[in-house]
Amino acid sequence: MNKENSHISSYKDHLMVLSILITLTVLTVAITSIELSAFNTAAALLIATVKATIVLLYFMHLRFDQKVYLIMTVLVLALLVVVIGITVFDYIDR
Amino acid sequence: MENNHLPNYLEYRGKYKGLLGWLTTTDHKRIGLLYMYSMLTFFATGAVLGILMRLELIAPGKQLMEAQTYNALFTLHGLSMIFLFVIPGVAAVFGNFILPIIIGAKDVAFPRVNLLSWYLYIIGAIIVLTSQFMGDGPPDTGWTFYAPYSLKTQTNVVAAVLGAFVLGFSSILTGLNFITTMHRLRAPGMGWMRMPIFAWTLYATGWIQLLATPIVGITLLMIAAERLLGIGFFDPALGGDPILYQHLFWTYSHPAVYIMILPAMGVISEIIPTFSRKPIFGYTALIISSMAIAFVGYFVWGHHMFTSGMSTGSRWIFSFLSFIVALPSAVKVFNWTATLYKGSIRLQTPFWWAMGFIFVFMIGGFSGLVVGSLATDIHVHDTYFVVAHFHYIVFGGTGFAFFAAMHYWWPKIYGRVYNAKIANIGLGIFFTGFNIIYFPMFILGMQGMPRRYYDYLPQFENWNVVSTIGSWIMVTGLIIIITNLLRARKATGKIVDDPWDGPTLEWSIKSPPIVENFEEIPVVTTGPYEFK
Amino acid sequence: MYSGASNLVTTTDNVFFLIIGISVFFLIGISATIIWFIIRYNNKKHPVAEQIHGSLTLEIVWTVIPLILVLIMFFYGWAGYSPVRDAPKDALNIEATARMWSWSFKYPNGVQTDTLIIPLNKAVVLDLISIDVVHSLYIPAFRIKEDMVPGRTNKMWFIGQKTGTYELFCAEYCGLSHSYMFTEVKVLEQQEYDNWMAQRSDTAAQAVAMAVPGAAGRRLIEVNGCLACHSTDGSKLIGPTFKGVYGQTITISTDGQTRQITVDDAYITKSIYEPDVDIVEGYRKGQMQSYKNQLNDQQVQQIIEYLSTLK
Amino acid sequence: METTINAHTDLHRDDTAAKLGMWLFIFTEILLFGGLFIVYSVYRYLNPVAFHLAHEELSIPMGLINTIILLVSSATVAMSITAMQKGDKKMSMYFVAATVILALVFLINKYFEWGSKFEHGMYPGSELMALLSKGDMLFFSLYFFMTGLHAVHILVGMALLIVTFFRIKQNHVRSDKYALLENSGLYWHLVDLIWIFLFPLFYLIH
Ligand code: HEA
Ligand code: HEA
Ligand code: HEC
Ligand code: CUA
Ligand SMILES: [Cu+2]
Repeated sequence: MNKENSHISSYKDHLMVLSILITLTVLTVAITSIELSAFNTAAALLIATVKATIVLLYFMHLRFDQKVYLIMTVLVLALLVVVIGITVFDYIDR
Repeated sequence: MENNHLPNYLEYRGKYKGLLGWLTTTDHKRIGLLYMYSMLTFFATGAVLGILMRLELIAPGKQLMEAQTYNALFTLHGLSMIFLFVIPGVAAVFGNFILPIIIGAKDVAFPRVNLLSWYLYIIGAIIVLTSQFMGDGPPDTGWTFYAPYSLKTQTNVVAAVLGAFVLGFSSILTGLNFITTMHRLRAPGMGWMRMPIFAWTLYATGWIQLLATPIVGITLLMIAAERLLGIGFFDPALGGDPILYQHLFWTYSHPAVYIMILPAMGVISEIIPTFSRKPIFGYTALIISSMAIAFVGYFVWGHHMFTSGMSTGSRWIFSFLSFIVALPSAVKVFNWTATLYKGSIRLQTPFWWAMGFIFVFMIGGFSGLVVGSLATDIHVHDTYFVVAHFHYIVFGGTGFAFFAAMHYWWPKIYGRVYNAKIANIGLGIFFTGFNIIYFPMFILGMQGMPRRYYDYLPQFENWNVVSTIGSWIMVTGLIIIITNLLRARKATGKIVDDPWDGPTLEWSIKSPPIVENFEEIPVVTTGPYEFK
Repeated sequence: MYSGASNLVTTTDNVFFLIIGISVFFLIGISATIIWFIIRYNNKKHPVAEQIHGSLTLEIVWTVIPLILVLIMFFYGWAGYSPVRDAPKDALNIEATARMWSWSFKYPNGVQTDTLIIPLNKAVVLDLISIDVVHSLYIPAFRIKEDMVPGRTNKMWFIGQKTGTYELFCAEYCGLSHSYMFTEVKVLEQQEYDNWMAQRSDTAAQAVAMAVPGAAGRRLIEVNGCLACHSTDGSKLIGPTFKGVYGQTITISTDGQTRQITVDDAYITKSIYEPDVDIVEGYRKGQMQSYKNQLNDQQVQQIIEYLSTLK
Repeated sequence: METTINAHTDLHRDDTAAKLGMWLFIFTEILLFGGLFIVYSVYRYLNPVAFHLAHEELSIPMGLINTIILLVSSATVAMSITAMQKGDKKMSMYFVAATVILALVFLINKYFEWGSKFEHGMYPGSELMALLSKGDMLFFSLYFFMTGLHAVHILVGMALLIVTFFRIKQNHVRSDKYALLENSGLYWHLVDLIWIFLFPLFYLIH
């Protein structure tokens, strides 16, 4: 492989990440099963975002890879969020 | 040069001979030519449909065909011109042929994926074309497939939609390939800021292809699912919202117009320095403007929906951004003009094509400002004014650049020059015909003639006649141009490596290029447009 | 241009002039500059090019000036458009319904027409309703257009400022007869308009007019746009002609099964309420939409009465 | 020089290019689902009550189990890469195999989930669907379409992993040359990534 990418995550790291992810999942289910109305969705999405970030950074190695990948990913996700935002804005604004 | 015996890519014999050799090739140059010839075929098909439509419109009432046929014609005309000609267009043909050479590489990053793209392109094209003959008759929705009409019509929409989906896939893979190529395979010494503008425009295009195409892909799949499985997405009877379809469609299709125009602008940015014998004016500004077009162009889609019942705030935003996206184009036009200043201009055919491009592109762009403005678009939306706008800018922009590129790189591709005199005459006729067809459409649109009209009121007749006559002039010009080029492959033309003294890397090698492009990968030490 | 036919004409046309004016200025300016450079710096006259790479000042100049210009254009475009959004409160409210491929207009007092008749100098609000697919109501002389989207009601308003008759087109592609989906707007003096309306809503007078056998049915057929697809003179349009249809023996197909039937009251009622069940030979399914929500049994009966007069 | 094909594929091997290509492809996939997320957001905004009620038809335990399965499978591919980097071919193969099996379990779960819906007459175009309110109809349309598309991606991911498995076995994928494994892994994480959002959006929303 190329030199910059010699980082090897240990099994332990992976298991650690996995347990965090599972904890977060259970946490979402727990939170959403209590009625918190509007906060529910926000909380669920927030946790999902945290989980996604962890997957991207550790499982998908963005943290250890060259920075371009990270930059690209962030920009692409930002783009998607803006597009969703603009579209939904049209409906909110009607 | 010692290694003069190295075979060029045309003579080269691989594992397979003849046609099979071409169909299994992974050589970017051959793939470029595969694209070119298949594309010219589809373009000719689409063009013939255009001519037929103009004949039908020469007078009110029925001339040649029934309304159903006419509706199918403009649908297929739009589909083939957009998806089979201008979207792959300059990028697939000249991007493939020239990009690796111009950045000093032996091929693209994924040669086999490149061939796969071409096959997907052909498969998509075949599906779209067979949709004409299978099922319940040719689709009649217009190239925009607006729901719910596209859900209600009995015609064969599903096949057309799936064809477009496959074509989208092809486009994505091309973009992916080019971006990776530019990241990984630039010649030693060629930093990003030494990369020729043409490559930069392909880079910007690649990102749009990657990030916009999937959205139309999924939208078209939803249309197919809705028709086949009755899954309700856009049919109000099933709870859907037709306007959401328009949002999704244009989220792709506006950026798609920049997929069409950016590589075209790249071609012009190559031609102008070569023939003015001086570096392009404002190299950095041109790069920034390309990226800005790609970026801002992603957020203006709603200007196709000003009358759809979108919210007031959205109309405001989309109109505003449409005006902003015009700025980078303005910057480009000014920089091209400035490049001529104190040059030593050689009046050869590609140069004339570039000048023709600038002229019609300006008209197309300015009419874009008229439709981008709210008050005026309310009047001219869905009229012939819009038809004039996009023919000026799509055919005038991308089409002109495509022909400009052919005239510029033909000697590179075949190692021979064409007859310049005939080429210029052809251009003259073509240019005249072009303006006679499309300019009257601006007037018709201002008078209020809606588009996609099989029949019209008598007061619109005069300008329609003019326009139809223009179409005959233009065909004449195009036939001259194309036969002149095709003949130059063998019959005429002396053999040359570099007829224009071009500054960029593709002119430093033999014409036609050898299989590996470079005998030795060059080391780049300066910016792209340095003249001794 | 500047006909003054509606309250929107002048503002809209001003924006046209502004944008086209700036455009023509730049088009001519840039073209002239290019031609001048081509002549002046032709390689015969100017054999050695000067190797200029660019100029930051110029880049800024030709970004900022167009920026200002487009902001001006945007502003006037917006300003010319924003009145389109809010209609005056006391406007005359008419319901405009589009279907493939005809128009109908319903006035507050229930009167229905197939041409839009409006009083002079009075604000008119149209509720835009579509039964089937997207249409778009376009009155070029008034510089106004808005889509009619099924499932929601868009709105449009204007003031007719000059008496006369103007074209009204469908501007959004809606299938086969899109280009024939055409009607007119008549702007009448208030007095004339009132007379017309009085006549149309005068029940007694209407009753007399409708006493003629079939007259009521005829009116229904006009205002519901049946004539877009059915002729009364025997010619074939999108649907079969109404001439002589009543009592005729025809071939229809139901779920792919063809059979012969005689056209009677029950069949016609079914054809109007569930047009896609029995398809007349030689015609296509899916063209005619159900009129279940537009026509009640009594009205269908009137239509049948009218059809039976067409021999 | 033998064939055109060789002349051009024998360019130096470039694993970074392969990885970049995979990332670009992942971006495309994100926007493919992105289109559906747009649709979801809009319809959810338009039909909040219906969406709320409709989600109660879905079984949270089922969704939760599937989520955990996918998370674990993500960890196993990641660990197979670790194993490969350490030169432990056997281990790496075990992990890939484990991932494929987990994927299969996911699909089987999904099969039962969908199956029970179908049994109740809930499927696209069914009569029962047609009776629902418009908001419910949209919810289930989206549910079937998005989870269906996701399942297709699972299948593609499985295919990739199976190919990788055999390539490892044949020593085509080795500790000094494991771009294929890495890329299949990336793709698999993407599948997981999307599910991370699908789960709360369909099963948990209130
Ligand atoms: C190559 C393709 C291409 C390109 C590049 C463009 C470029 C632009 N387009 Fe166009 N457009 C289409 C292809 C394209 N378009 C197509 C196919 C349709 C119709 C689709 C359909 O409905 O079927 C369409 C429709 C369309 C509409 C919808 C019209 C309607 O349906 O009502 C609008 C509205 O805003 C619009 C705007 C613009 C603008 C503002 C630009 C700008 O980017 C233009 C910028 C260029 C210039 C401004 C000229 C150069 C500048 C100067 C010379 C300097 C001086 C400038 C200033 C002072 C500002 N386009
Ligand atoms: C690249 C895009 C492109 C191009 C080049 C053209 C080219 C032409 N178009 Fe266009 N057109 C569209 C894209 C394009 N069109 C789109 C997207 C629509 C909207 C569709 C919709 O509404 O859904 C449209 C719609 C459209 C309409 C409006 C239909 C309507 O709204 O009712 C009309 C009407 O006149 C028209 C006419 C023409 C004509 C006469 C040509 C001609 O200029 C063609 C001229 C070209 C030739 C005559 C070439 C002939 C040359 C040969 C045959 C050479 C032989 C070749 C070889 C040997 C290889 N087109
Ligand atoms: C969009 C076009 C369209 C419109 C508008 C339309 N129809 Fe039809 N109609 C058709 C077509 C096509 C058929 C033949 C196919 C079928 O039987 O459904 C048909 C069939 C019929 C028939 C059966 C004719 C026969 O010969 O057996 C009747 C009756 C009829 N229409 C009445 C009406 C009435 C009344 C209206 C208006 C209130 C109307 N239609 C509006 C297209 C239309
Ligand atoms: Cu109605 Cu077009
Ligand atoms: Cu656009």
